[in-house]
Amino acid sequence: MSLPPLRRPAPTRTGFECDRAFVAGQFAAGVAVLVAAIAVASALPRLPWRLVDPALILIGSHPVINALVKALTVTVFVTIHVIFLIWLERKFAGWMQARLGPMHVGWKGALQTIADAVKLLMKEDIIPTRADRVLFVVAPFLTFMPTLLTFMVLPFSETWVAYDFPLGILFVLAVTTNISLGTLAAGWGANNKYSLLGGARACAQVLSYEIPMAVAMLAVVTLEGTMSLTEIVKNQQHGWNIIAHAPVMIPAFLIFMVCGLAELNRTPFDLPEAESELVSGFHTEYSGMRFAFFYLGEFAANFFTAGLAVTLFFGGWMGPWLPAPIWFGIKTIAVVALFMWIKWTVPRLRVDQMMGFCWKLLVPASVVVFCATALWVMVAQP
Amino acid sequence: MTAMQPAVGASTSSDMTINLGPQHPSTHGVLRLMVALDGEYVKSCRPVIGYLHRGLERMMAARPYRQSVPFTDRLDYCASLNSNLAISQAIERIGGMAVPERAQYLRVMLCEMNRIASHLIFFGTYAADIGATTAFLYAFRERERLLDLLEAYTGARLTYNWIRPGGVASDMPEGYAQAVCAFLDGFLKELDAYDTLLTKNPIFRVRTEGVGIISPEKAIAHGASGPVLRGSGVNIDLRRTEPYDAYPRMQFDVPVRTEGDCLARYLVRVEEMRQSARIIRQCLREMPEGEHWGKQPKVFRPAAGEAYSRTESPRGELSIYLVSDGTANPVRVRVRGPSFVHLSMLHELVRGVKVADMIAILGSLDTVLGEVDR
Amino acid sequence: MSGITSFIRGFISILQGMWITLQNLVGRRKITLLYPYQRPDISPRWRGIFYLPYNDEAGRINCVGCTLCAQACPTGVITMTKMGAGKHASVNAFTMDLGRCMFCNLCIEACPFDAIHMSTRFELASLDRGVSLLTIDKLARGGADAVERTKRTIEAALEQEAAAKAAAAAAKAQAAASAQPTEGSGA
Amino acid sequence: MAEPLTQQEVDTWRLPVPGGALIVAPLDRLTQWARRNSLWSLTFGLSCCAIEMMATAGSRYDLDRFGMFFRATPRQADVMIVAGWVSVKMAPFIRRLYDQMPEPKYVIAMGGCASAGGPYRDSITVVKGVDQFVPVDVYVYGCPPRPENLINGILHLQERIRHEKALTRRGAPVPAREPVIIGGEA
Repeated sequence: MSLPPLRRPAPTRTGFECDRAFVAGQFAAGVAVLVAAIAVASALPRLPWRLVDPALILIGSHPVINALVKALTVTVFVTIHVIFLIWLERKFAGWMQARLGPMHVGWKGALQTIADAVKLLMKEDIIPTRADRVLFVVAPFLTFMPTLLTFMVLPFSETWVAYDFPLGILFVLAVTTNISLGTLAAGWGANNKYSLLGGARACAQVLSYEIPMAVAMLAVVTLEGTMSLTEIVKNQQHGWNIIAHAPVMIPAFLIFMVCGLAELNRTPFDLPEAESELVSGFHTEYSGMRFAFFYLGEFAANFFTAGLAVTLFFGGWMGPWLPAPIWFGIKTIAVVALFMWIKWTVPRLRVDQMMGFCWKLLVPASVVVFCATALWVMVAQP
Repeated sequence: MTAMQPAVGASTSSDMTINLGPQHPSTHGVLRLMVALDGEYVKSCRPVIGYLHRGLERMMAARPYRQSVPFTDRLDYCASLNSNLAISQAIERIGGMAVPERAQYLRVMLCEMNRIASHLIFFGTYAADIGATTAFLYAFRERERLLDLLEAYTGARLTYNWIRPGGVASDMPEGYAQAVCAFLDGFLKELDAYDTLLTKNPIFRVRTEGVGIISPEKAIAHGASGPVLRGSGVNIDLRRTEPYDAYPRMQFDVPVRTEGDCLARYLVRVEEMRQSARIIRQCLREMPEGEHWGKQPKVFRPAAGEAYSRTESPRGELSIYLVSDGTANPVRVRVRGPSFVHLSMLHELVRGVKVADMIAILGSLDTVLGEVDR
Repeated sequence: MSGITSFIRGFISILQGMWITLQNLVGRRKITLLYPYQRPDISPRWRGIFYLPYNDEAGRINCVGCTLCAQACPTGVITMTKMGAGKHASVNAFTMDLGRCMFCNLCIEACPFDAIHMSTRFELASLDRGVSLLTIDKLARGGADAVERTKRTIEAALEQEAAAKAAAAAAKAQAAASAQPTEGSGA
Repeated sequence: MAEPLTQQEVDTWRLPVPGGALIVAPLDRLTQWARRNSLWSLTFGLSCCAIEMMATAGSRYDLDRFGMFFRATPRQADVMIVAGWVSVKMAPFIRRLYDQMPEPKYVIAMGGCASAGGPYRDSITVVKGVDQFVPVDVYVYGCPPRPENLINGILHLQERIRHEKALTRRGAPVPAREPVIIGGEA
């Protein structure tokens, strides 16, 4: 088989001739408008602001403004890192499957997610005729908002935490359960049979796996004696939980991982959106920006769950040389990569097997781990 | 197909009828399943076929014999060469043509290569049905290498039209045997890796073990054939029981499993890929020199009569029945497709199982809708 | 106890599977072909769109308009009209309907004059459905020019033949005329 | 996004507002760019061509390079690749799937059967091309087309999206182009 060698053709795409002068004129006019706007803006300080100054100072120290600034920071961060994570997931999946993943949109496909987001923004928004409009519209936000809320207590460093809640773990458990409310609303509201099945599966799954997950987290709480996430990290100064207390913490971490996969609807447990069975599960009827919110919520939850695992087991922001938030980021991305690795390796469980796995294996195991931790605390700690 | 089966138990308000297909990711083409569900359980399932019907048998009957070969490419498009072989054999029988010995070996080699390609599609899509996307892409990676070889020989990737009445359209290109052997070495190694990735995976096993059990009696009663029959413990392989072409001279094992579940059918197919590799090596080793093309009449007008050919396609027994009235066109062409027969078992197999199991069972039957609808 | 061992075995086999995917993730070469930037290794036997080769020596395309290929085609892809006659025959219209073609190679095998070849050209996408009907200008190597030259060659040959025939007829007539007197005298 | 502007685009943006082009042009360009680089396709295989479509999505050809991946539901799809012959029984379902897709939506007819009826043009049960009931943007001939051929069709579709007024749908006519398949060189 002597075949001809690869040939690399000359670039084929060419531009078209155009009215450059007109465009230049338009750009010049636009620049003029901008200059005028800047001039007006620069004139603004010369206005008699002295009269309102005291009011501004008053508002600046106001807790509401403070909270708004923090909320905005969290939202922007979530959006940006989700864009990165989706790109990472696609590249990761591609490399794992002996292909390359996104390549032609930006450098190595780096702008791929932005293109997806802009496209989804410009898509037609469809609400099916016989859908429950209120539920249908609210559902994407119901799934996204709890995830956003959880970022409030996630400590990126000792100071980089929006609100250092003393009962952080309780707050996380209370809030993440609400995600199932959104998926159920989506499944019911869309008036689609696949959506309904997917929504029901999602609800059952998330509620079941919440229990072993909570018990595994309580094991950490027992060990540390606090529910504040910052405190938990600070207590790991002399060694990460998973190393310092390996006999009990490794099983706890495994249980936490499995439950995390289930909560995130990732592959061994991706029954709510099982493509080969339920088309797209609970978001079958969603298009455009509403669908994007599901995606956003999913990947934000991915990052959050990984971040929680890092906080609880891997010493949070602790690490030498580099600044604390960077250490936190590196560790979290590593755990996210572990999630992805598992996702692209294993097949999917059946619905009864998934529930049986939770109730027959994980719940007893987590209780055993919890008791063992209590014993460990009594024996190993003075 | 048959009328809708009566549901198990009385119908309640919790029943839900869903339409799987014609557009659905796991129906492997355009099959439509009207499924009555009670929660996650399937109460009854009624397959609706005909979405790919194009009157192929009639079209073949309206053309001279030799022109019907390219249409069989589109019959079972995962294994075109096996379909080519079926009609070529039927035409040879009705016209009394002889096939040179080298052509027989070439045919067997091509058919086994296509069997591997077809089983790789099964492997990939079945993995995707169960949820393992990566295994799907690995299977297609190996298939691409195989298709490169087939393309180097036949000049096409999917619809080959290369096995013709009287022989094979051309001989192998130079250095082909070495290329095929090199591929087979790598392929068998990859196959072991896939075993580790998918076959040994506990999730895959719990999804397929004991699911969709077909008893040997039931398989025989429905006329099942191929891996579905052998997965139920019935050792019938037309390559062994009614050997044709160069198969009588081939040494190979017929994999049989007695469990009759989805896993057994899957394992039979995976093992068949290994045996196919063995057959291909034997073909390349023992292939005699000679013509690839027998003597053929210029105008082909067989005497009035009929012929029936039975071949073992990757899906099972693919047979073609021809009736001639002495003119240049056949009077009737009839295709006995294994997929159609296997699909007729589906509604019995899926009653009472879960939705996910239904997908697993449908995937394990490995139907190709182009062959079902014709 | 067997439950625990099978659980552990299952856990280990999942790890083995993850090892395989990891090998593919970092170790193995990716097989992706960057198509618009890299050309594929296409087999020289690839059955792409077909063409009518132009015979430079004879100054014409090989086709003689015998319609054997059209008869061999299962789907009626080819239509042609003959030009010229006898030894100096060709086609002045030869259309191929890409929308029907199965690329089955039967037409090429039917041709006794080696007048149709399959090319390895495979890029057949278009925004326009109409391009599926390929006329002889687009099928012949060398395009309309080749067709024109074929036409001229054939016409010249035909004229030559006609001239030769006329000359032969004239010679015959002359011979007849010269023979007539003897015949006449013989009568 | 760095190519020179076309006359057509410029005409589109002749807004009576100063700086109109400054505002509209980047937005329009951005939308075009996003749309053509994020063509999610509907998982919709009919027959032989579907196998080649799967191969195109496979590791060797990898549609994900162009930001294309398969969505099972029409609500999240941008482009429908009709791969295979369409029978009269199937045609209403394809129309329905097309209607379920959100705008802007595109159709690629893959293979001779979907483009023009293919070898089955004589058959009474096969529709002679899907453009009989849905608007088709790109025809990919071949039986079945090679994966490279399908990718070529996708590039044509991207080219087409580049030339449409992005903020509306299909405003600008597609500029005349050299037909691709024609010519004797190979």
